[in-house]
Amino acid sequence: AAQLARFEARVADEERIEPNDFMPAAYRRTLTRQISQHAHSEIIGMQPEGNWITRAPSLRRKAALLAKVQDECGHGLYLYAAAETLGTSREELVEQLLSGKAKYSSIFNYPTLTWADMGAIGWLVDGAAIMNQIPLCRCSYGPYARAMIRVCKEESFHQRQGYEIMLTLARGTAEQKEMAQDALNRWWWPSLMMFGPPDAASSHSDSSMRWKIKRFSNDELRQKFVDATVPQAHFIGLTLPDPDLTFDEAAGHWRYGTIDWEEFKQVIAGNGPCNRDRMATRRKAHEDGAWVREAARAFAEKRAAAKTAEAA
Amino acid sequence: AAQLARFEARVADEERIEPNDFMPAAYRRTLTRQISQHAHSEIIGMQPEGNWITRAPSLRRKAALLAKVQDECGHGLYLYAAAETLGTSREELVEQLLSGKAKYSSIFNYPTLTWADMGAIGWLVDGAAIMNQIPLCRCSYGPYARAMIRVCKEESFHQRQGYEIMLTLARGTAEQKEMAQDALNRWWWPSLMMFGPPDAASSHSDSSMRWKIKRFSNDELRQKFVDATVPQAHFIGLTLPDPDLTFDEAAGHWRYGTIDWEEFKQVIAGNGPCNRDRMATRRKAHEDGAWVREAARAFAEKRAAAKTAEAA
Amino acid sequence: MATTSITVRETPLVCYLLRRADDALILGHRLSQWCGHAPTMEEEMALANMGLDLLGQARSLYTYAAEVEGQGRTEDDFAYLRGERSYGNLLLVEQPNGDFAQTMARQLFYSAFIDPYWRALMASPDATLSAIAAKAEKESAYHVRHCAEWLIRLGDGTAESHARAQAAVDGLWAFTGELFEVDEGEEGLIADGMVPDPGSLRAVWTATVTGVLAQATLIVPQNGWMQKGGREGRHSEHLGPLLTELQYLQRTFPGASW
Amino acid sequence: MATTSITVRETPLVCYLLRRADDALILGHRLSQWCGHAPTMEEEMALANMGLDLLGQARSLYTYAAEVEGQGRTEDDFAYLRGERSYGNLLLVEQPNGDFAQTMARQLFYSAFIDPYWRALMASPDATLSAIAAKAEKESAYHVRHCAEWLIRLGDGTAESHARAQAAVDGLWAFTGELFEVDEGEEGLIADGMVPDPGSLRAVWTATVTGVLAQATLIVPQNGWMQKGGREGRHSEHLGPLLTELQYLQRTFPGASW
Repeated sequence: AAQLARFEARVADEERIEPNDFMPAAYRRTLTRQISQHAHSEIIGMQPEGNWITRAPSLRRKAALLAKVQDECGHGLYLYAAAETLGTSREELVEQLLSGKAKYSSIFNYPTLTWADMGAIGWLVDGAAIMNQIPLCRCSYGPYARAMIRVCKEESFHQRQGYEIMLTLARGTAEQKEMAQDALNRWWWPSLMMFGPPDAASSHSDSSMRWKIKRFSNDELRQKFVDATVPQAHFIGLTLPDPDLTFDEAAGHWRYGTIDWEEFKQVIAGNGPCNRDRMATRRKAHEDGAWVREAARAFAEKRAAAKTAEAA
Repeated sequence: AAQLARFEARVADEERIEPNDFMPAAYRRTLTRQISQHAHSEIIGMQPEGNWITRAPSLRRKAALLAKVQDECGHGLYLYAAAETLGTSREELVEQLLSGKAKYSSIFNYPTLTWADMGAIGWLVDGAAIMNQIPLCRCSYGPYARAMIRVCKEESFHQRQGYEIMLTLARGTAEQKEMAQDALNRWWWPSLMMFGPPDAASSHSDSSMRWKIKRFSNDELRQKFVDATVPQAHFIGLTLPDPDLTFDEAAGHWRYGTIDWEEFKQVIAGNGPCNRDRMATRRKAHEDGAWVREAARAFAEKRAAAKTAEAA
Repeated sequence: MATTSITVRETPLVCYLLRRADDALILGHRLSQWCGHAPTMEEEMALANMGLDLLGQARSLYTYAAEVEGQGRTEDDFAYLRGERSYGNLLLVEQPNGDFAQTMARQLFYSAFIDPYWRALMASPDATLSAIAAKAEKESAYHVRHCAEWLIRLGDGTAESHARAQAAVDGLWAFTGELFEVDEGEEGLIADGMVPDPGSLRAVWTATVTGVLAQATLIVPQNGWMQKGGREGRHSEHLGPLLTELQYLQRTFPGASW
Repeated sequence: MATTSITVRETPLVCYLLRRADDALILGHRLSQWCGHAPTMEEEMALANMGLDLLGQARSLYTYAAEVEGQGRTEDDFAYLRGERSYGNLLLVEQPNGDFAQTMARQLFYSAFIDPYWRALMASPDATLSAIAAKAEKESAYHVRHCAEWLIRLGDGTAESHARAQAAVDGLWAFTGELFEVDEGEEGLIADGMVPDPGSLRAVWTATVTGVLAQATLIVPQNGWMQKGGREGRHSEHLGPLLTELQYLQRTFPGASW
């Protein structure tokens, strides 16, 4: 009880909790779930963009896209490492993903249909991710906070890159502009859903707030995102697919229309356009690689045994 | 001995030998080898053209190409059936192909690099095949002769279709014409090799001639092919890739340059550009289909057992 | 020149024809991908046959669409010069071939719908449509039979084939709802008596499919969630690469004749 | 407009640059196809790294080729607007990824050649070439190490990995002879001291490769027959589909900026 009180006090004082410090079981559980979900999202998130690497329209874009997807894998690596400091191994976490027990961000269950989707994902999806993640750079759990600082830096580079793709298309031929508008139309609402259910319906938030894992409510973050993004769209001459969107002069906020939470629920439930394909692809990669991982293990054991024999 | 004499007499009289008739073991062996090689060639020959079905440049060409490749499979089926009448099962023959024991026409070890190759294969490869096969329509072995009649009819349709593709390209844009010329350059010499080694170096021919399996020598057939094809090339404005090609007015023949028999030998020996790929593709299709064939067998047995039980 | 694509002059009938044509083309293309890879030589022939039937149907429908559109287009313009977002085929038909069980299940689901559909379309007052339907119906009747026989064999074959067949049915089930969807334009054509209402064929489809699955000892999936989007050009990630291959030559040599 | 392709103004140096660039682009593209499918996350990173190195090398070489050609072309014109018969890459680099062993063997065979080659090219009197080589050499040295380590692990790992590694080595061996081939144009450049003679690197290559294979407990293939044709644009059937995917957008929207 004294430990718990000290923990709560440290968190309240904005001190960082480190792996060997005492922490309540629920804190550990919440963080493990959140960090690993985040890691899974990075790994599954490689697929929609990976879909366009071989078809990228210029060498510069191809290299940038490959580098970006590689960064996502890197984020997955840091995040699994951060989650491991809480006592669950990467293997176990990956197993939870593959078995369907663990979730990943539902945005990655939408397909990438045109090149413009590479722009829209960078701009909107990475943009929304950053909104969510910037406060996490001050998360009470040290390893997560530090991973987030690095991730955010890279994500914001990706976000600018994505916006620049959209800008190029919007200023390109009529067909390119149409492609950009179409991508915005398809990705806008799912991006807003990335912040999670409306505050009224959200669970977990109370203790996450107290523990300084979360610092803003879903709706607060969503509003920040909308306020930041709408002018960017207007700047490049694109229209948001929301007839109810209006600027609230008094509050200084863009007010958006009703989000289709039924769609969100269905995607979470596994009925998004790509849920099946994403999991199938991930599982296949894992299974196809099994013999390689096994070979590496066998080789390492052989060498270790040889070393021991030599030493004896 | 009396049987043998009667057999030889029947063959000399241009009578057809049928499956239940007496035939010398060597005759059976030679025919089984030749017919099954021919069947294997049809099956492997599906691959080079199959390579362009999904990329055919118009719906009409796509349908015609798919139908053509399907015809080749059909030829394979007739020919395996003809070979089976000599006492070797299709399974066994296919096994000989997959194990590498049996050969197939080495022309199919060249790659199809552009759409024009669909024209060149139809025109030259099917053209050469027809030259080889027309005399086989009078082969002493009945089932083979009858299969050949049907095959030749379809092949000659394919040959005209191929020539028409070349004609269209040759009369098309500069790039299309270049594509046609390039295909002719690559397929011309391998087509001449399809008739087999020069007579001086050819084996098997003596008894095959006497038994009316073969009626013309390799060089005779090759000359017929050259004489028929050169004017066709000239007609559509293409050049044969043979600086030594000249018309021998006295003999009425087109005299061609020296064939690179070393290349032929290497392709036969497994060193052609595509030997490995062709066999790997064939084997993979066979292995991938194993569970389907097994299911069909299991199902048939179940149903047969059910029928027997019902009858009892 | 900024594009090699065409812009279609859309009317309800043109859109309708293109969608049905796209279904046939994409499914025919998928079947043609089997060429050289089928499990038996007999099946090699059968898959090519079905593919050729579908290509033929696509060509008739595109040709008629060109006539109705009246812009001097050809079948190839529609097939080769529209991008992924303009293709209106069902999500079902663009799904990858997968293993043989998946190809057979996909084909059965489609054919069990389109066969009675063509039969109903034969009554159209539009003579061209009616003629196309009459020809297609003979073909699709064979497709239903052929795929049903295989699905029964696979379902009631070995343990492996049963598992594969069930996985195929489960995986494709969510794409069957779209068979019965119509948009406003097509509703108009239905109201005018030009074309049948797909919704009216649901019972027949269900009877055919559940009958086959029962004989195949396979379970009818219970998950009722259905995917859609194909008709509006919101496809899966499987269509883009298919069109890339299909269209490459026409895109590379714009305006050439082949 | 009859084509979206370009016609290159060929000189020995332009041809030389394009071939080396094509090698890097095609191999880089192959590596990029692994993205999302690698056997471990660490290897996911490594494969992407190597792919990016190669793409970068390709871009430098194409850019220099454009400068030398002097027709106002860009790197993308060369990559996206030449057909299969104009691509001069080695057959080795266009071979499919296959399993991980095949990718590693292909990469080792290439890197064990190109690493000493870049080193030798650093001595070129052409400052641009020399600078490109200096940068590339650092990268290829890592590729050799990385692939060697993996091939040793796989060869000396489990029975399955050993068999796969040996099959990979056997299957790709026939494509290694082309590494040392040169044509007349390149012979001229060699004679002028502009570029190194690939033939002079055969001993180094053999030493590297046989050393790795020995540590990997793998057998050096004895079949001496070597495939060639890539440098003259006579490719395997694997390159066409790769380019189809690579070039689709540029072919579909000629002249657009991305």
